[in-house]
Amino acid sequence: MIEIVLALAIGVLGASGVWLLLRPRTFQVIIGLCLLSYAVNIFIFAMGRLRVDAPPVTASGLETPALYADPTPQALVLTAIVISFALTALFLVVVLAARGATGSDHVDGEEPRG
Amino acid sequence: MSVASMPEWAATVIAVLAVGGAGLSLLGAVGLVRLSSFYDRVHAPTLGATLGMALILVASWLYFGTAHGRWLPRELLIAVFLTVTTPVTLILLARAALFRDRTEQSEPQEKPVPMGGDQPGG
Amino acid sequence: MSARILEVGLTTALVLLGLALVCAAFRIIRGPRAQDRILGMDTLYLNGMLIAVVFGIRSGSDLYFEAALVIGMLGFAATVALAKFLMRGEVIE
Amino acid sequence: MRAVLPHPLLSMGLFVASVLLSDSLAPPSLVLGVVMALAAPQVMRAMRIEPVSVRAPLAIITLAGRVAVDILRSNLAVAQILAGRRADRVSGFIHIPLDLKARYGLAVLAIIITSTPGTLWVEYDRARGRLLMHVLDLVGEETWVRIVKDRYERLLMEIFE
Amino acid sequence: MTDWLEHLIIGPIVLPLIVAAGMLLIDERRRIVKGVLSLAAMAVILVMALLLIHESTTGAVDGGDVARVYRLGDWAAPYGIVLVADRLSTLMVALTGVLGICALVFSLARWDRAGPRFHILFLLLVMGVNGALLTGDLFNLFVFFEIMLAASYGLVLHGSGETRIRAGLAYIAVNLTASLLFLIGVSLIYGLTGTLNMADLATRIPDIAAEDRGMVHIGAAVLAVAFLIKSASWPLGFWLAPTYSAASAPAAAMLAILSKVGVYVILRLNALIFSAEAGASAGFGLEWLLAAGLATMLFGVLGMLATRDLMRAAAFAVMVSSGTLLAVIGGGGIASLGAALYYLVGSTLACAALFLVAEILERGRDPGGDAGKAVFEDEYRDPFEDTERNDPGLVIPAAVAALGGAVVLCTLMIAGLPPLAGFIGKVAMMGALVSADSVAGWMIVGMLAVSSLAAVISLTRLGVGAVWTRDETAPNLVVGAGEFVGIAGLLGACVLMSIFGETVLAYAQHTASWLAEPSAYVGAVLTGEGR
Amino acid sequence: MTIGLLLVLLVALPFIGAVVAAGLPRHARTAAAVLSWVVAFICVVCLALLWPRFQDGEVLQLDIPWIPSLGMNLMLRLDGLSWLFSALVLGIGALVVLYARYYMSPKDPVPRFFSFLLAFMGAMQGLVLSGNLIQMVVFWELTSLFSFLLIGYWNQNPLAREGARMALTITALGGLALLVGMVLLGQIAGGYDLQTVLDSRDLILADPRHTVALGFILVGAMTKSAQFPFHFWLPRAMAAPTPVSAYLHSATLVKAGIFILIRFWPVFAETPMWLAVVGGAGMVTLLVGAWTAIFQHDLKGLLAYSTISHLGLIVLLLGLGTELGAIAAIFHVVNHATFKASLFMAAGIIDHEAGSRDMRKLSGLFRFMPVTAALAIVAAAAMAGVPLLNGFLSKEMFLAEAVAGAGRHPLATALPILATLASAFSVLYSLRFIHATFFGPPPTALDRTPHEPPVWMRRPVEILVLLCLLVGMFPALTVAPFLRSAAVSILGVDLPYYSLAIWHGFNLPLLLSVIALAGGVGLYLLFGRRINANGTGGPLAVRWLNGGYLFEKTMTGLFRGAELGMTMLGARGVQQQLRVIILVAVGVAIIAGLGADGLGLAAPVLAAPSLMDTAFALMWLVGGACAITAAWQAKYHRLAAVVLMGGAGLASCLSFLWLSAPDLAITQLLVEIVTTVLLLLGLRWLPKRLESIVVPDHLQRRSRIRRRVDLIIAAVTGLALSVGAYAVMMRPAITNGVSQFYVEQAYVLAGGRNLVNVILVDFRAFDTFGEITVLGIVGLTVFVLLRRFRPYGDSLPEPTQKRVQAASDRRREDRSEGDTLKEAMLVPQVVMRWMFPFIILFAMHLFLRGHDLPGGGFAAGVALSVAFVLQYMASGAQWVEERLEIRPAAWIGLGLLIATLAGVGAWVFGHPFLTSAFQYADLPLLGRVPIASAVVFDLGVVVLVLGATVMMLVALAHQSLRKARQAASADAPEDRT
Ligand code: NA
Ligand code: NA
Repeated sequence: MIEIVLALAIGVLGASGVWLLLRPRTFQVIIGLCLLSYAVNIFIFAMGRLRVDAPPVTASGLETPALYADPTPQALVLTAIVISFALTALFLVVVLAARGATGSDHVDGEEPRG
Repeated sequence: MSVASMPEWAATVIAVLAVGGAGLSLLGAVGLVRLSSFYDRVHAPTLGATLGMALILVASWLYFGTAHGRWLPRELLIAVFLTVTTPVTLILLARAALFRDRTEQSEPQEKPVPMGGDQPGG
Repeated sequence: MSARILEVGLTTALVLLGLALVCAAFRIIRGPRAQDRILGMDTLYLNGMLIAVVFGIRSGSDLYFEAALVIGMLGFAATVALAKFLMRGEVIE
Repeated sequence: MRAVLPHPLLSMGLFVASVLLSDSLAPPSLVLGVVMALAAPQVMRAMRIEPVSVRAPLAIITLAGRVAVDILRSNLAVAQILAGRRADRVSGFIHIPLDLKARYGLAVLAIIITSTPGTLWVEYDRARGRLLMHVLDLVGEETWVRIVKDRYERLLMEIFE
Repeated sequence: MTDWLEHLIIGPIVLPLIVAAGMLLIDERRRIVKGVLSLAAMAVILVMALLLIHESTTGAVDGGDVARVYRLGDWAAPYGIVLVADRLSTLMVALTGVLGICALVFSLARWDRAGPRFHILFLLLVMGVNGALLTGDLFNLFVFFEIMLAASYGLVLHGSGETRIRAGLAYIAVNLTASLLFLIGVSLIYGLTGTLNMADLATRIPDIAAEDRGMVHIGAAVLAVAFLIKSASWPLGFWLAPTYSAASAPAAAMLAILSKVGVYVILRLNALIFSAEAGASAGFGLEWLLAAGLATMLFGVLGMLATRDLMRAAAFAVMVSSGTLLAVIGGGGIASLGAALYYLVGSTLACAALFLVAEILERGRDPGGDAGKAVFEDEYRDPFEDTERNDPGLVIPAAVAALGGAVVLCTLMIAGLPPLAGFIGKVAMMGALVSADSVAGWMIVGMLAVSSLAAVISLTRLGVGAVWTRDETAPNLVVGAGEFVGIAGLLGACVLMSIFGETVLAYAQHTASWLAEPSAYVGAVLTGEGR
Repeated sequence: MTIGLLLVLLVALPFIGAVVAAGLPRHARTAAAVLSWVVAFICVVCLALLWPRFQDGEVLQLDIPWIPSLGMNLMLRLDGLSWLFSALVLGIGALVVLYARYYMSPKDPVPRFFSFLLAFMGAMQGLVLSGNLIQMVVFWELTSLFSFLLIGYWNQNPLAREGARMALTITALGGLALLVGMVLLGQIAGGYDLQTVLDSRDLILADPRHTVALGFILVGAMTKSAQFPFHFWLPRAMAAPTPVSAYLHSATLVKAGIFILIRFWPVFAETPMWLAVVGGAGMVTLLVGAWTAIFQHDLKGLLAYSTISHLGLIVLLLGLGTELGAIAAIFHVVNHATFKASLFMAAGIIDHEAGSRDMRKLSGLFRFMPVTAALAIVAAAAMAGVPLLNGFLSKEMFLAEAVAGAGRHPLATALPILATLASAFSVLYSLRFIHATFFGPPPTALDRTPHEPPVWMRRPVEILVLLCLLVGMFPALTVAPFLRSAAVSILGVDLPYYSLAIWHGFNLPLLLSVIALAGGVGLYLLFGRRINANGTGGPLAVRWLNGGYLFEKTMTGLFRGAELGMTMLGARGVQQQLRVIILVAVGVAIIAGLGADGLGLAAPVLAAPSLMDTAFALMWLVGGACAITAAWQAKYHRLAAVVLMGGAGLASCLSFLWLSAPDLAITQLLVEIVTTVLLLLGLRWLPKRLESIVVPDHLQRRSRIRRRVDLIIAAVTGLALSVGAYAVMMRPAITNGVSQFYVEQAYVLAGGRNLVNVILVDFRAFDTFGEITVLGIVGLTVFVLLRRFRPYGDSLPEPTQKRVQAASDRRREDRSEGDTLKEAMLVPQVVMRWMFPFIILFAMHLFLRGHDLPGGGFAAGVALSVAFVLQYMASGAQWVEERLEIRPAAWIGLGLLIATLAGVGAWVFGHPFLTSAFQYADLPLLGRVPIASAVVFDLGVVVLVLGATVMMLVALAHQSLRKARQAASADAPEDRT
């Protein structure tokens, strides 16, 4: 059941993100990228299958893999979170610089011509 | 010790505390929906941030104490920090709202907004 | 039996807190003004933190404590920034 | 002493917090607590934060008790309002003249008032020593002024001034 | 192999990082120190790359090819991340080294002052490229792609100015999207195979359950889209021309290799994962690569013809070269692939050189124009009171003639006219494709001819415009000695590639055969257990 | 001297000379000429030395390996044909060098001219001496290249630039065709060796692809030899200095295509395609060239079209497919080279000394330059085919072949008639050339008085004209052995009978010749005046046949078409590009999925949800609603969008918590806090977007459609993500993946219990290493960008809130500016400042416990940076920076160094980069404590993350301060609004 919910969540986040990504204003694109990266992070995470109450923190000693959630996707998501955070920040600053240089907050740096 | 060996009364107390805390929080959140003006709504979440939180944290402390014998009240950290930090947001927010209401006189307010001393309009 | 009592009680608490999230989200979405949204956000964080604590009790693990503490200790940074922005038009002066 | 322990209260708090965070009373955890209690306040020294000096330690306990009781009571009162039992309720702003000038005292007062359901610290005019408060249930301005001044302000002035 | 040679593989990654990190602690004003440091680092990287090439061609016991594997953290693949130096990756690292040194020397004349932290970003770009080339792990590849891209963002924006910022905005938006697709693709593949190591993946693909294969293919397809975006394939590469032509010249020259890294990855994964031994997945998506490659070539051709700006023409030349490679990977076969690898090296060098030359010509031509002009400014003055500072280089009387010669050489390389390497690569590709006598082969041959002709038409038109229409009254071209050396280095490399065509081509052909037999690679990566 | 060395010298010496000449100083005119002449002379000597070395049908070869694996070798091959062509190239080259010394102006950079000329000579030598198909293409293209440089030599002249470009474009087109043809031919024949190809005639003709190969080769040959319809570049190339015209465009370059045709004549001559295409093109070119030449007013233009015509004649001879035709073709190549080169030189002399080449301005020059006139008259007579001159001989052979071939050739009986007509035209324009220039009244339109040129400028013409006479009168004593040797190398030793005698008795060819001569003279008498007087374009047919015009149109069309193609195939702007990317990604995923046997998709099982699931669903009800609302509100309500995004983010965090990923929850929470602050910092500089902005109707309609399309795209993408994720989640977990190893071995081998952290700092530490590098780079880039940041005009003023509050502070006497802020921040400041040490403590714990419990370096670093930001928010940047030393760039560097050194440290112990060590240490007081070296690495992570995050936040925050400073300073930059 939670699989359905989470799949829908990924879909809704992804759709919202994509919609914003395709919008003309830079700020919309930033928010879109953030939402998309949420979607993707959960997507990566979901690739390890879902487990409740099985955090991959072991006792001290040899362990049975079946008892724990898959740690690898979690590690990947952590890296992805960091990178997308960094790039969101960079994108924001470029957006500001573009706005300062062109006066427009359109993604193309100029208002669309009629 | 584990959950299985936990006395039923303790389990009951923990459950009641948790449900009570959650209920209070919900009530606060409901207030957020139901109250009609912003200044009234600011008060609502405090329910969850004080007693609601306290009940749940006590439940947690009791649980880990009875079930795992871990009686050090780590939950105190959350309680203290939350108590100290929540007002910061609320104060700033109320201040900001007041300022906005004062400057935007045109927008009718349900309740009168006090002017800041002699400041005409803000 | 204890386990069952806990199970029912804590799950109920989680559902109640989930409903509280919904109420807070309503305020965020509905507004009408920015301060309402920020207030809703604050409430959302608070209830999220409580969910983390209750979920920790329910799973009998203290691995979730830090997450709750992060919200309790640092969550206000986001809402303070929002409130300050509202008040001054600038977060850092 | 000032160089090592510029903020003794803070150090104490840090030690306790550290032990709680470590969730253990084992020696490594205690040592870490001591180290952190000594090290972390250095940042306050660098920021030239004036230390808290408590004049009446016992008053703190009294204050804490009062606040706890008030918060409990207010919780129940506000819960009733939110449950829709008080249709005649009127909310509003009130001004409260404050004699308390100490920065930390004011901060604690603000936290108390805001943390108590039903009251909210909104604006403090330092020049006039006047606090603007929002109250969910405006039962009468005088009552609120008395509560704030008698129950909290006096104790706070004892502690911090 | 002696001990220090063991660690040689990671050298091209760690060395630039250490130098860059160290530079962060040095005062920004000490430019000479920084220039010398980064130049030395690049030189050492090139030497390392050459040693690695030597190792990968002679390392095996019987004297044949070998994939040298470096186990990071001493964890065996697939549990840890490994670096793999084989013929292909080391060749690319060496190419990066040559390109890097030349672009760096070029930048020392002037461009490194167009903004702060140039050398650091430059070295980190090199680190990212080398990492992406050497890694044997799919997710680690993502990470190095991001390093490479992050540094390239910085370098594209280096020099500021409206054009650059606008182009940079589009570039970043597109690449962020591509990165998200990358993640989706990688995680899908992980979710179905449980591994991230490319070699391990190669062993798992043949045995994958039938109902899982479709999902793996979806993952691979999404991943391919990400790489095709980076290699500027049509219709995913519209960002390339505005970005590359807006970037400062040394940055643009370095960017010339970035699109090739995308191609490299497609080639590598295709050779490993969808090799002939991949069972039901063998040759997955090749026809799409062919189509994308041909379309990219066509688009690049149109772009070259349509543009009136030499920088942009160079950018479209990069697209044509990407398209050529993709088409050959998709529809060429091993023999033409070898030739294509030779072509890759040559065309990358030539496009980079053209970027450098074009920038100088444009600079001298339009002293008043400020659309693409960099803001030269000292970081430690108040940015709001900056006045233009344009350090003069040497005024060389024969500069125009020399630059004209450089344009001619670039044209020869890019159009594939004799006697330079461009021609050799083209003849080699055509020969292989014609002898294969397939429809795909003939389509590629046709596009090759068309693209050559378009390059001649476009580059002579623009080159004539830039070099020959300069009259006596035009301002003297101010060209730094370093700029000449940088361009000469790139073109010199092209000439060397032509003179030693047999050697280089043999290396490339051998590399193609090596790629066609992935078992040696897989075997080298997957030996060893635990730590 | 060995033969090999001589062969090498023949090709290499001109190139060496070219390099030396290029290095000469700009004004070294004589030195360059002497150098060139010496080079040409030595080459001629070498060639002469080689003459007796090969007998009939023999071939001298030298193989220099270049790229043997491709069959691309330098194969120098000398036989009769190449000897003859080489002699032409070198001999005329030597004469042209001499001529050019006097022709070129001292103002020009003459050494460069000679350098190009020598390089061209080398390229021609390489071509004619080539024994390898690819080598032929190589030198072929080199001749194009140097011809381009020579035509464009006077590059200040737009006509020269255009002419050069056109020549290169056409010849490069031909070169490419030639390349494809040669590659295919080589593939068919089994090698690029010329001898192999010549030896495998039957094999080649048996392969059906030979027509394709031949077609491409013919295109190459015809472009270079200016055959219709590729002829038009040649007249345009006349913008070159005259020595170039004399050398390239009469004697050598244009003969390259003919050389190729002759070379492959033995292989292809009898194929129907050859007869049709070569013969047809030759015939058309012969007529069109001659017809057009008649109407030229420019001496060089006339000569150029005449050249085209004569090239057509030669091609036609080859296209007849008869052996005698081939011999006649070779003979006419030589003859044409001599008389046409001399005519060009004469035209150059006239231009040089009279200042014009326009026949309408020139007149009666005979009396001013009688010697030159006499030379030109003889050469023109040779061109017209007057007896006793060399042109007569080859034309007689041509007419004879035309008559003989009339039976077999596709053109049949039209052939002799057309040939005669063309010959008559030839007479006509030759006559016009002479009459209009040298006879009639003295010129009136010239700027100067014409006179004879310097003697040495005339010498080359004299030599060539002498050759015309000698060959014309004593063919057997002069040209016969060379012609025979060349013919033998094509046709083999059994040559058909041919006679070079002047007199063959009365026969049909002679009759035709007489008719042509008489007809030409008659036509000139009839129409000469009208031709001389006609306006610019000449008769309609001439203009209609103006390929140059068509070429320009084609080129313009090409550029326009390319632009159009770009707009059709390209995308305008970022939005379109992103739309395409998303569409392609989704499309490709769907196609890949459809192509598979099935995706193992299970239908969703809709059981009654448990209470727990309900709680989870409630969380996502919130998250989803927030996401959708954020998407909806982001345009006009940015603050709301930030808050809503936070809501969606919180739902993600709680999901991670719920689904056993506490580390993710912590990290995501921290990142979200920082992101919120970051976005708010940026919001200050973005323009307000108001719903009240009026958008024109048509834009609104367009945007409505776009929004609908995007909505569909977004929905499909979301659905695809959902289905993909669901499909994988419902599959059983992988049991043989890498994770199993991690779970089993993490504690034993790496000494950590928090698997995620162990993966991050040990198993896959290299990822983390890269990840922090990204963070560092971004921090630096942000810093770099913001140093240059210039806010747009409308975001320069202080925010409204600040201004109004400051104003109200000023109004009250008991308050000073800033009091409102101070009072509002009074309480928050206390809390935020005192939280600082506690957050440090918390970060320390996150860091230390990371290896065993949720936390780790990244979380610690971000937590620390939040602590710093809180101080900035509470007290302002100035306050903080007066008290704390904030040096984020250095922290980034330090963090990177620590992490790297932690990795490099392993080398000391002989382990690979990033190998961690793990041990328990018994410490006094503390007891048994686990020590993992990975902690050092993680410390680097903390420092770097702190540096990078603080860098981003602080650099952004500083913009407000900078702006304030700037507003205060007097020399603020111009307002940009
Ligand atoms: Na309150
Ligand atoms: Na540029």
